[in-house]
Amino acid sequence: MIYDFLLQLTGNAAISSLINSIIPLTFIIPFALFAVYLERKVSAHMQDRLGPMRVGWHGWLQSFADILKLLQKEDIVTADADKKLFNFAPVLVFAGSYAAFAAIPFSSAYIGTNLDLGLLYIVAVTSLVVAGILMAGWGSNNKYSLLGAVRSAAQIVSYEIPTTLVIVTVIVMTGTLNLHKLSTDQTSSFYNWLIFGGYAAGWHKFALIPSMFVGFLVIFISTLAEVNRTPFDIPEAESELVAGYHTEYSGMKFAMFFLAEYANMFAVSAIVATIFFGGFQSPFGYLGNTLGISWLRPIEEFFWFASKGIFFVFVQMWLRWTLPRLRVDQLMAMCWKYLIPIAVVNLIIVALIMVL
Amino acid sequence: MTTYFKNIYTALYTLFVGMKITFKHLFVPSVTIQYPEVKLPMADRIRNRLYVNMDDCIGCDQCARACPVSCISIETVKSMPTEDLGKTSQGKKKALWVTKFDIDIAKCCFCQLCVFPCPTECIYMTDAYEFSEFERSGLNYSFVTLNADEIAEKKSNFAKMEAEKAAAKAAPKPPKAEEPASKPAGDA
Amino acid sequence: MQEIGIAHFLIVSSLLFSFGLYGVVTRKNAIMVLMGLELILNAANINFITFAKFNGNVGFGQVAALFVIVLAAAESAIALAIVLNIYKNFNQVNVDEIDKLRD
Amino acid sequence: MTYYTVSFYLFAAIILLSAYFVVTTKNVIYAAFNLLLTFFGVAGFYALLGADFIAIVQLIVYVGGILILLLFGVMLTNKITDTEIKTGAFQVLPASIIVGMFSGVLIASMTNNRWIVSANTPVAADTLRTIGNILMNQYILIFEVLGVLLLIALIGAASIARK
Repeated sequence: MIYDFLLQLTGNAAISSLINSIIPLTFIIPFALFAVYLERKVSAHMQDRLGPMRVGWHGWLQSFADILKLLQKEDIVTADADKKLFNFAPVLVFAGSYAAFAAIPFSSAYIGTNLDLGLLYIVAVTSLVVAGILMAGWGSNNKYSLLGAVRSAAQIVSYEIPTTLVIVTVIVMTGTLNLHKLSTDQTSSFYNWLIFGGYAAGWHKFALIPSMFVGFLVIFISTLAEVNRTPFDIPEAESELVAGYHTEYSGMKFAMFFLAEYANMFAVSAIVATIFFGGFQSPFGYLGNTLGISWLRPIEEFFWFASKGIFFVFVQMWLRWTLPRLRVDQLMAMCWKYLIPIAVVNLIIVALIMVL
Repeated sequence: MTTYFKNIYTALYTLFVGMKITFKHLFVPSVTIQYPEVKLPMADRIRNRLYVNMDDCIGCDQCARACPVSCISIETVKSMPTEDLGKTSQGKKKALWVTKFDIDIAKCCFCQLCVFPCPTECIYMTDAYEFSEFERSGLNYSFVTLNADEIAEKKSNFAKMEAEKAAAKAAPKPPKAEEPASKPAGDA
Repeated sequence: MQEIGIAHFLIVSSLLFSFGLYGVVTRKNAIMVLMGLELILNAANINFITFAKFNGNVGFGQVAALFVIVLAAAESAIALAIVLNIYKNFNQVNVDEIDKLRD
Repeated sequence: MTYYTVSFYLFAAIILLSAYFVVTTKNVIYAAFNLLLTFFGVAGFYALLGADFIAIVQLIVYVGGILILLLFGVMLTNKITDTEIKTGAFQVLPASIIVGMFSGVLIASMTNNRWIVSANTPVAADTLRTIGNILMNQYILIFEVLGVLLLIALIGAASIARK
């Protein structure tokens, strides 16, 4: 664990905690820059376009150019806005999504805090995002912002239920909520991942595989809705609401929302990857183990974790260019009539299999 | 109940079909043209910037008269009888010095009406479409081949010639000039 | 500065309870009254958990707190539904002005 | 001064200041968002008291559920043409006198009482397991009744709001 190493190095718990808590930020910002680039490229190529090509080779510096542009932009606060709420909302939204990173195990050597209730903790702190979005929508004093915020809040609160139900399914299976333990348990090879029935031996493993696939689909769909991505992007539906709750924001405050959105995208992808796809575990052995270099293994684990996360981020982008936006009633029907019953039935089936 | 499961099946099936299609398109070569480096070939009949081949222009002013937005302005000066202006590529004799041939492309409506009346086919539309300028005056193209000194010379030549002609006209019959003046007096 | 003991938590919870009570008594807006109620429930919950910890019997107090949270959730859902209905009928939610039995 | 002490005073300050603003501010929206801070501080208290599961449930239920409900309530029961939603207060003076006296009594009784504090205050290693065992053994009936209650509340709220 890096925290212990830092404690040894600095000898001060406060300083090492501080450094430890900054580490995810050094991941999120480059990731957001990369994800913005990836999003543009993926969307461009899926539409037979090229995307940004001017800044740098194949436009790879485009995100930096965007950041420069956003930094220079005027910080506009609309005259009738509720200034306190308007200025505080992006901070709250980003704080909510950043706090989730505290419990995400990036590698066996780094996890912000090894919480026993890591999974539930992430579900809990991401609810701060809802309050932040409502704050932004209300503070902007704009009809579109408020409508977007209310839609977003309704959507996130509804879709938390199937997410939590699938998490409960995982608790029933593994008996732990600790994300680090969850990852270390799915060790050695890909057939130990929970999506392939977990690390239990015997017929349980094979009986669990269909349930796990269902659980994976449910949690992936509901987390997609929680981060307001297409096809569940009615909170920021461009053709209806201008841009939803961040219509009135400009400059760095808009960048905060953007950063929070991409951080959230990675956070939910990381949760899905950690629960069902072995977290930081390699699908096959480690090069470090083979070569006998002990420090190589955490780096490899980080690589696997990041690539799994980015793969799911890619799938989210892929879905964005595949599916049209849902209507509000379809969205709620999807949650209450399909995902929740399926998740409940799935939970009961998993519980029965585990008891038998 | 059957519709319920059918819905789920359709949703998943169509989702995967759609995802397959979009994934295929990820590898379809893109149709984007990298514009300043790569340019699309223009059609032959494209109407873009006007060009005047001054070697062929006889200064007949027909294009300027045909132009509906008066973007062409031509000034000509008669040549001295001694001068030889050469011939156009079609064998027509030139008789006028073109001292001004300006096309204000900012006014141009690209109707191509100036092209048809030209007897020597010296004015035509080209396929050059990148002619943005920082100032509007930059869009006023001048096609005159003569420089300012030459124009001044031609003008003075012409003026001299006119003066000579006038002098020649005036010299032999000076009383004739007074005739009109005296006529009304006579009538009265 | 003495070590943080049971009294510290209890004082904070008492003050929180008083604030909640003050809110419930003085506010006109029904939703603000609900907020005061939430403060009171939270104060009670702090007490439960404090006693649970300092009594050495962690589980029972926490379970009681859990029940309180569940009840609070149910209560606020119902109360807000009622408030919405009141708003629909009276076009306002001030508790002191809703004094008609029938409209 | 340990980190525990610092955290305690920090969370206590958050709770009390924000609770004070909740009950005194005129703007309903500000009250609601101060309530968010109060819930957050209370969750911090739970964490300090070794009740990590309750702290997380506090965040999920209060911040993610009740607060959102309250905000929806505020936004649906006001004309959304003005960000400043004012609300009055009445009987401020008698209420503050009585509540002040009451809180004095409460604090006096809280501090002067000699609570039976068990000598060793063990923090349960696995609170979730402990709570689960208690819920499923001693309090199973209450647990079930609560589930039914929640269901009734859900149906009731939906039917009342729909009318």
